[in-house]
Amino acid sequence: MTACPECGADVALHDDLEVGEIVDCSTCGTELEVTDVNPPVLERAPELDEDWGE
Amino acid sequence: MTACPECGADVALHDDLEVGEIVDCSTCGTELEVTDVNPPVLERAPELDEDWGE
Amino acid sequence: MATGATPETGAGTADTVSASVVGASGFTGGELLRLLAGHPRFAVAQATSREYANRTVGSVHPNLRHLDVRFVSPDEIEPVDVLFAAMPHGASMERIEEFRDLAGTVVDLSADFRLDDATKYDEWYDGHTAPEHLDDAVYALPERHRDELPGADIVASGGCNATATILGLGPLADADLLDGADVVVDVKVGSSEGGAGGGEAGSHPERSGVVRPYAPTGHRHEAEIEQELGLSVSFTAHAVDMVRGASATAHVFPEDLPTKGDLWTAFRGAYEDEPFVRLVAGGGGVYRYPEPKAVAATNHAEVGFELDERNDRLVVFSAIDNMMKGSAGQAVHAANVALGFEETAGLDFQGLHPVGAP
Amino acid sequence: MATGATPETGAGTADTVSASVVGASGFTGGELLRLLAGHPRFAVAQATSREYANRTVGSVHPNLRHLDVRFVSPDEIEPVDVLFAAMPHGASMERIEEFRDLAGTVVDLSADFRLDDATKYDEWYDGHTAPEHLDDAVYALPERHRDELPGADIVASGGCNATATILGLGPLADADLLDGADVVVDVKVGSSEGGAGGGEAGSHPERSGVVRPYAPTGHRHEAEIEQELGLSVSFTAHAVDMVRGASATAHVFPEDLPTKGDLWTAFRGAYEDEPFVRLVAGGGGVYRYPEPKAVAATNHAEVGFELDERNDRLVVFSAIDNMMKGSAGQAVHAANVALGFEETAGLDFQGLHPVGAP
Amino acid sequence: MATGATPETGAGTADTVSASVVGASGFTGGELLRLLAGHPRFAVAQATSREYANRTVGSVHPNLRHLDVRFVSPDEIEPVDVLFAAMPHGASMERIEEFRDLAGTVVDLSADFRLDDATKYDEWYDGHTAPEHLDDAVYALPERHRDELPGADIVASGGCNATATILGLGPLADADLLDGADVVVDVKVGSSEGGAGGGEAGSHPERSGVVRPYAPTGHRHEAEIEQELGLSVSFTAHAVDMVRGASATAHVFPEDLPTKGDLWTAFRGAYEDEPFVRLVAGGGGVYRYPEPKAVAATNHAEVGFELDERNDRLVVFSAIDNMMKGSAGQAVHAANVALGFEETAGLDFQGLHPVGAP
Amino acid sequence: MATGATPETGAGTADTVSASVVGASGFTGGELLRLLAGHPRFAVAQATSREYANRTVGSVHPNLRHLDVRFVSPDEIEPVDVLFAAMPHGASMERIEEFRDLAGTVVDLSADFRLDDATKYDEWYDGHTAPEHLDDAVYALPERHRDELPGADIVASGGCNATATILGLGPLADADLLDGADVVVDVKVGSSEGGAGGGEAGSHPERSGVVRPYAPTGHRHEAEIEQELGLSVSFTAHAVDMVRGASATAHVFPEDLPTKGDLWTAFRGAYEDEPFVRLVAGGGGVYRYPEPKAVAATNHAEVGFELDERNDRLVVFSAIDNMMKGSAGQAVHAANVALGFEETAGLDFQGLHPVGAP
Ligand SMILES: NC(=O)c1ccc[n+]([C@@H]2O[C@H](COP(=O)([O-])OP(=O)(O)OC[C@H]3O[C@@H](n4cnc5c(N)ncnc54)[C@H](OP(=O)(O)O)[C@@H]3O)[C@@H](O)[C@H]2O)c1
Ligand SMILES: NC(=O)c1ccc[n+]([C@@H]2O[C@H](COP(=O)([O-])OP(=O)(O)OC[C@H]3O[C@@H](n4cnc5c(N)ncnc54)[C@H](OP(=O)(O)O)[C@@H]3O)[C@@H](O)[C@H]2O)c1
Ligand SMILES: NC(=O)c1ccc[n+]([C@@H]2O[C@H](COP(=O)([O-])OP(=O)(O)OC[C@H]3O[C@@H](n4cnc5c(N)ncnc54)[C@H](OP(=O)(O)O)[C@@H]3O)[C@@H](O)[C@H]2O)c1
Ligand SMILES: NC(=O)c1ccc[n+]([C@@H]2O[C@H](COP(=O)([O-])OP(=O)(O)OC[C@H]3O[C@@H](n4cnc5c(N)ncnc54)[C@H](OP(=O)(O)O)[C@@H]3O)[C@@H](O)[C@H]2O)c1
Ligand SMILES: [Zn+2]
Ligand SMILES: [Zn+2]
Repeated sequence: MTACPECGADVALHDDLEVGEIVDCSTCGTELEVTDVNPPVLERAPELDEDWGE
Repeated sequence: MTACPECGADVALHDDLEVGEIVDCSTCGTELEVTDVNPPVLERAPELDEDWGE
Repeated sequence: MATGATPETGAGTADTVSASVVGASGFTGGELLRLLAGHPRFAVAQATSREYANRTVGSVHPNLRHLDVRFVSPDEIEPVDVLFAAMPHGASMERIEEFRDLAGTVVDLSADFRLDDATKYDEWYDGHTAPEHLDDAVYALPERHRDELPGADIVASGGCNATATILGLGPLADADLLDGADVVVDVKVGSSEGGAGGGEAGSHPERSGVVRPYAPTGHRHEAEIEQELGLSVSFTAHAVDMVRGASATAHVFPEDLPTKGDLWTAFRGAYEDEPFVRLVAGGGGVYRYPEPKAVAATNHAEVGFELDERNDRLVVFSAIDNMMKGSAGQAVHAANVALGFEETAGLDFQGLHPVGAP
Repeated sequence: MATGATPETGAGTADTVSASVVGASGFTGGELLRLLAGHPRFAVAQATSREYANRTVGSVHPNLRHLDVRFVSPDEIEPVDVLFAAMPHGASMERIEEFRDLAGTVVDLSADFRLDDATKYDEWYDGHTAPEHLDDAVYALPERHRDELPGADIVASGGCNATATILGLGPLADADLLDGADVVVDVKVGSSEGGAGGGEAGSHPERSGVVRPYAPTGHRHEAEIEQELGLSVSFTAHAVDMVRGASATAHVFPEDLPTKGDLWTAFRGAYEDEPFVRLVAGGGGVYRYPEPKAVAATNHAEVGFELDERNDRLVVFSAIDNMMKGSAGQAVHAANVALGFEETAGLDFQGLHPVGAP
Repeated sequence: MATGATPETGAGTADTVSASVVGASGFTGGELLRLLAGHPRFAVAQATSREYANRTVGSVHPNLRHLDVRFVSPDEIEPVDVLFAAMPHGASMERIEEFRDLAGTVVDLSADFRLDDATKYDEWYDGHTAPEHLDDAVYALPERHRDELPGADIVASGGCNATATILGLGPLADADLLDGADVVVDVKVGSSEGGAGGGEAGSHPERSGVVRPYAPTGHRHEAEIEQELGLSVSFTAHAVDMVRGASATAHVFPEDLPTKGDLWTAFRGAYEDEPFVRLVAGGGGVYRYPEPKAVAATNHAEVGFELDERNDRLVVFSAIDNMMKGSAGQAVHAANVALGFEETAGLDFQGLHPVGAP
Repeated sequence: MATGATPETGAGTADTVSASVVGASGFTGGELLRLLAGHPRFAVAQATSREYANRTVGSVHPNLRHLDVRFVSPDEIEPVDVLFAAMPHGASMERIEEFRDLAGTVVDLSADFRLDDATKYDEWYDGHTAPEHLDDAVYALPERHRDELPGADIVASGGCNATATILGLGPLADADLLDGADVVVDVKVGSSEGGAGGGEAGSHPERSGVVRPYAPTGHRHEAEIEQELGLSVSFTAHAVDMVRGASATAHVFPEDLPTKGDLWTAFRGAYEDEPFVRLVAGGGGVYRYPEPKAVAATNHAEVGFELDERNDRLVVFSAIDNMMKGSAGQAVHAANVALGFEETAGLDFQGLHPVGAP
């Protein structure tokens, strides 16, 4: 369990986590990048496509 | 001017035609492949994507 | 007999003829107003509505806000060169005598003068109250009646589903490729076919998103089709979620299956020089066969076909905008021919891309 | 006073209570029938319609063809545990005396019992004919009135646009983040908000494809919102091309702009344990903010927000299905709470993906 | 052979069996997840996606935001009671050996196991790479294969257009009313039939408002239909503007036209006791014949018909939700039968009214 | 500097000037081709596409099937009188040097030359690679820059959302009614705004039926609006289910609320003589305020307003077709002014009624 840097909710993480993997927070949906694994550190993933519907 | 193998209409072709180029017949819309250039020969281009909306 | 001016000498300038629209608050009436107002040879004289008399036409048709025309009651209609009638069927036959007195040319968009024989009205409609005028009427579709239109007294604009069907099958009928054929016509149409108003079934919540069989059998347009093609067809119509547009898919089982070459010969022969018919059969890209949105807002019909050798079947597709080629556009096109104007006058809009569900 | 059974002892089995729907041929009435028929604790007793009396409910609501229930006239309504009223506003207040005699609990979907003070009806509606009952009514939204609902005599289900707005702004109001704030609420709604029937403006050709301002100012839901949030908002509603759904975008200019952390604290605190509210704020993929089609056919509300530091603005989005969370679903949810049932009973449908414009 | 648990002993409680979905980020895969998660007898074990591995299923399917399930790579799939495969055709046959080792029951939604003979795959598809498994597969449609499903190793869920057609014509074929008949099937389908993703032709601007012939002839579903009905049909499909839904209109020219009585006997005999088929043929109100929006979001099929004596024709209409009866719903229904569960378990949603274009 | 011909002496006849379109396979490029081909003073010289080189323009734009023009690669572009560029932003600035050598007038539809200062591109975009050309560009909107356009070297056509907003608020800004006002602009747009192509979010199943916040804050058009009006606005855009159209609702809180009279004075003063702006504010019938479908396919903008005295608010509505007034139509209108043509030349289509979601 690691706190989501966006909304503060706990993010359940699977075991064989790897640096660079993308998960999403199940509370706020933010895409999070795993930047460290032991202990796990999550950061907001860079916005892939800002104007996604434009 | 070369006849369209699908509908028989004349297809206007540009000057620097190359073998393998794709043009479309302006009468029936069929996609035509240039298989020879002197004189120009046109054949139906292979169907790219049969079920295009399925 | 008609007191209206003869063609070419109208209410406008020396070059224009005057035109009035009865039923101008309706859908096809509004479209007629739009086309006539933008037409180089017509000048709009009067537009009738019982419900909206004295209001501007723009109060009903927001695209006509720039026109300085107010509805008048149908009782106030005055002599005019050309009178376009766009009322529900049954209403024109009641007033045809009067209309012919008022105008040299009557263009009627209802079914009232499409069939050439009163007995057909007994069979398909509720009979006819002015059968003596049927002989003076010409079925409008210029692709089939171009030669009879000049000088016609009554121009009877075709039904929209019938128009789509006739344009699709006409060249095959003419080439005798349909002799003895079984023909199914499966049509999909937009909600403007029902005209303005509309009850519960036509309300947005009930009518949105439908594929609704609305005329499973016995559609009256079968009568027109049979008259025009000499061929009886099995017709079924479905309402789909668009406002403008009619699409007809004819499934044909001919006695002998023609070749693709025969078909191209028939269709190119029929339509090569037609200003308002485009052949679309196969090809690449997104738009490979006729579809209504490719002709929306235009007077064009798209016609195409495909051979199904496995089933000895020929499939013919056709698509029109029911407000244009299927009614008001056809009427203006036929009037152009009847009056000796340039055929495409006032009908040059080429359609839109992209376009949603117009 | 009420002759209806007390909660938990109904017409059905020992475990069910009986429920009747007045105005069952309408849109929210039909939705109520669907929800009640699928509910583990309710048994449908009667469904009224003046127009369709004696017909099966399936003749109007095709999704209820399996139900063996026929409409009765509203005059034939009998004692019942819970009476749901789904009539146009003004009609329930006329009959509230009778309804309360018939049933222990009256759940009203109109605006007739939402406001707590008769003077508000004078200001926003055409007055009130039974103001003495206003005190017995609880505004339904369980997210805000869960504690007052058990045992309530009259449950007044909220307006759909008001519900969307209140759910979006409530947590901020409660956290005092809106004190002195200017608030604009710009709403987009589907055509089912207008109810069954509908005139020309609601016909498919006129209503399709619109972005139509239909309540530019002075929308009556402002009254409910102000009552529930203690905050006046500037409200504007637009009709858009969908049947179900209401989407509210609140543009808030607070005296001090909160941080994202403050906002998450407020919203998570308010909704973390709510069964029918989901927070959707940013993230990846196609669905990043609340939108109606993500909650269509469910009793869920989606709520989300974004900070606009450049403009000292906070934008709050909320989306509901007006037929569910915005009316019938909210009513059943509140009835569940009022009667001590499982809160989510009968409301477990989770929605669809993909889905078009439901 | 399969290492998966036998039915009735699953990952969940004693009463549930475990189920995994391969291809769960797709449209039918998402619908399967929704149905399985709400099913009293299934517990979702795993859901695969190559593209979205590690993300929550809610990040792709917004209606599943409440599920605490993350996608795994298809390589990580583990033994399970029932494995649902929802991949493009061709992919399941490649992995069928492995799937059968993993699970006691494989339910496949692609075309890979629908046809009973490898030569049909040569004729209609690109051949078959695991023909030895074809004999172990049962075509899913319970209305026609209820008796063969219990204990089936592979359940091959039918094609959506084929399903609509087979349900419409099956009772007539069984009653020998189609012997020697010419049959045209004209289908209208929504955009979800194309699956998630989709190129330019499937983009909103190009796909909106269409009536687009997309499979004029030679549609692969003809093979399934012929296999199931013993009857060859002439099939044409059109894309129309909805997301969910398939509507089939069969135009039948029988050797001898049956009476209405014969038809009702055939259809009522076939469907009277079927939980998921409703007969809708005529009647009053807005919904008189089958249409997709009346069954949207449900596992129901509507079937109806009309006689066209003038043309010696019989018209049969059928409508389904392609995501439900046409794929995921049919698969779950068949799995219910195969595993001995209540047939309607997990499939009780009754649909919506009003509803737009879902 | 430019080798292209001077205005009035083009490739066509003595009366026409030649025009080429770079990016002609895109949505605005196709619309430009349509307008130029129907324009009395332009003759289309070349149309570029990298992807579709050698195909007819009709293979991409089905409404242009009658045009005998094939795409050429952008590398083959030749000297021309007027070059219209319709590429994604960033691409025009890369090639502006070359374009100005090729043509006397460059009309650019991207954002690349709309802002007058390179630092704004640093702030809102990814900087600018040819800032030295910014001074030679005129913002196209003729309603605001009619006097600067004649002879302009670069005409920078406005953003569609910005155009709707500027037309709505411009007259108020000019009348000093917005000094110190807080302004929210809530926009609803169709899918053609995203251009041709489009990924998963733009696919028909995902994009249909949406009310989707796609630019909750920080929309780049804020920069243009601020530059043109001298006023910063809080902007939020929503995608809705239409293909063409943009609707802006501005909620304005002025320091002093103007009267209706003030507003009419401002708006009538600004737009009375404008050929392409219509005031629609109240009135009767179905169309009482601006809405996109009333202007679909036209170069018109509708502008209207309402006072909300209860909230000291002014609501301004504006609606355009983003393909026309919002891009290609504005570009042609501005080119007409720049070249001294009749302002309305080629832009006379009056729109449709009824019309769905075009
Ligand atoms: N819609 C189509 O696609 C289509 C296609 C082909 C042919 N048509 C035919 O064209 C005709 C008009 O169709 P529509 O769709 O335009 O119908 P509509 O929208 O219902 O319009 C009918 C018009 O006729 C007027 N009207 C009705 N009864 C009248 C009467 N007794 N005397 C005078 N005016 C009367 C109505 O106006 P007031 O009540 O205000 O007077 C209204 O303006 C019909 O015959 C229809 O079959 C329609
Ligand atoms: N639609 C929404 O999204 C929504 C949301 C929130 C709240 N509401 C409120 O819910 C109520 C119902 O709305 P709706 O959309 O369901 O309306 P609707 O579709 O018009 O239905 C109204 C129903 O009331 C019946 N009715 C009308 N007048 C009556 C009377 N005097 N006595 C008895 N029955 C009468 C009608 O049936 P018969 O004529 O056959 O008797 C019909 O069944 C309204 O107060 C509305 O404001 C609606
Ligand atoms: N849509 C319908 O109406 C319908 C109806 C009846 C039957 N069907 C059939 O059902 C099947 C699925 O259709 P759909 O509409 O759901 O398609 P879809 O939306 O395209 O989904 C296909 C799924 O398969 C996965 N996938 C693709 N290739 C794969 C591979 N080689 N290995 C593992 N996973 C793979 C994709 O996910 P990743 O790429 O993320 O792994 C995706 O989740 C098709 O065979 C279709 O013919 C569909
Ligand atoms: N859509 C609107 O409503 C709207 C409104 C106002 C302004 N605009 C602006 O107008 C411009 C075009 O928009 P659109 O909607 O028409 O976009 P679009 O449909 O994506 O079209 C872009 C066109 O540019 C071509 N292209 C792309 N990159 C190119 C390059 N590097 N060199 C040469 N050609 C290139 C593409 O064709 P090939 O790939 O075939 O070469 C295509 O024809 C954009 O800047 C947009 O912001 C659009
Ligand atoms: Zn989070
Ligand atoms: Zn050809």
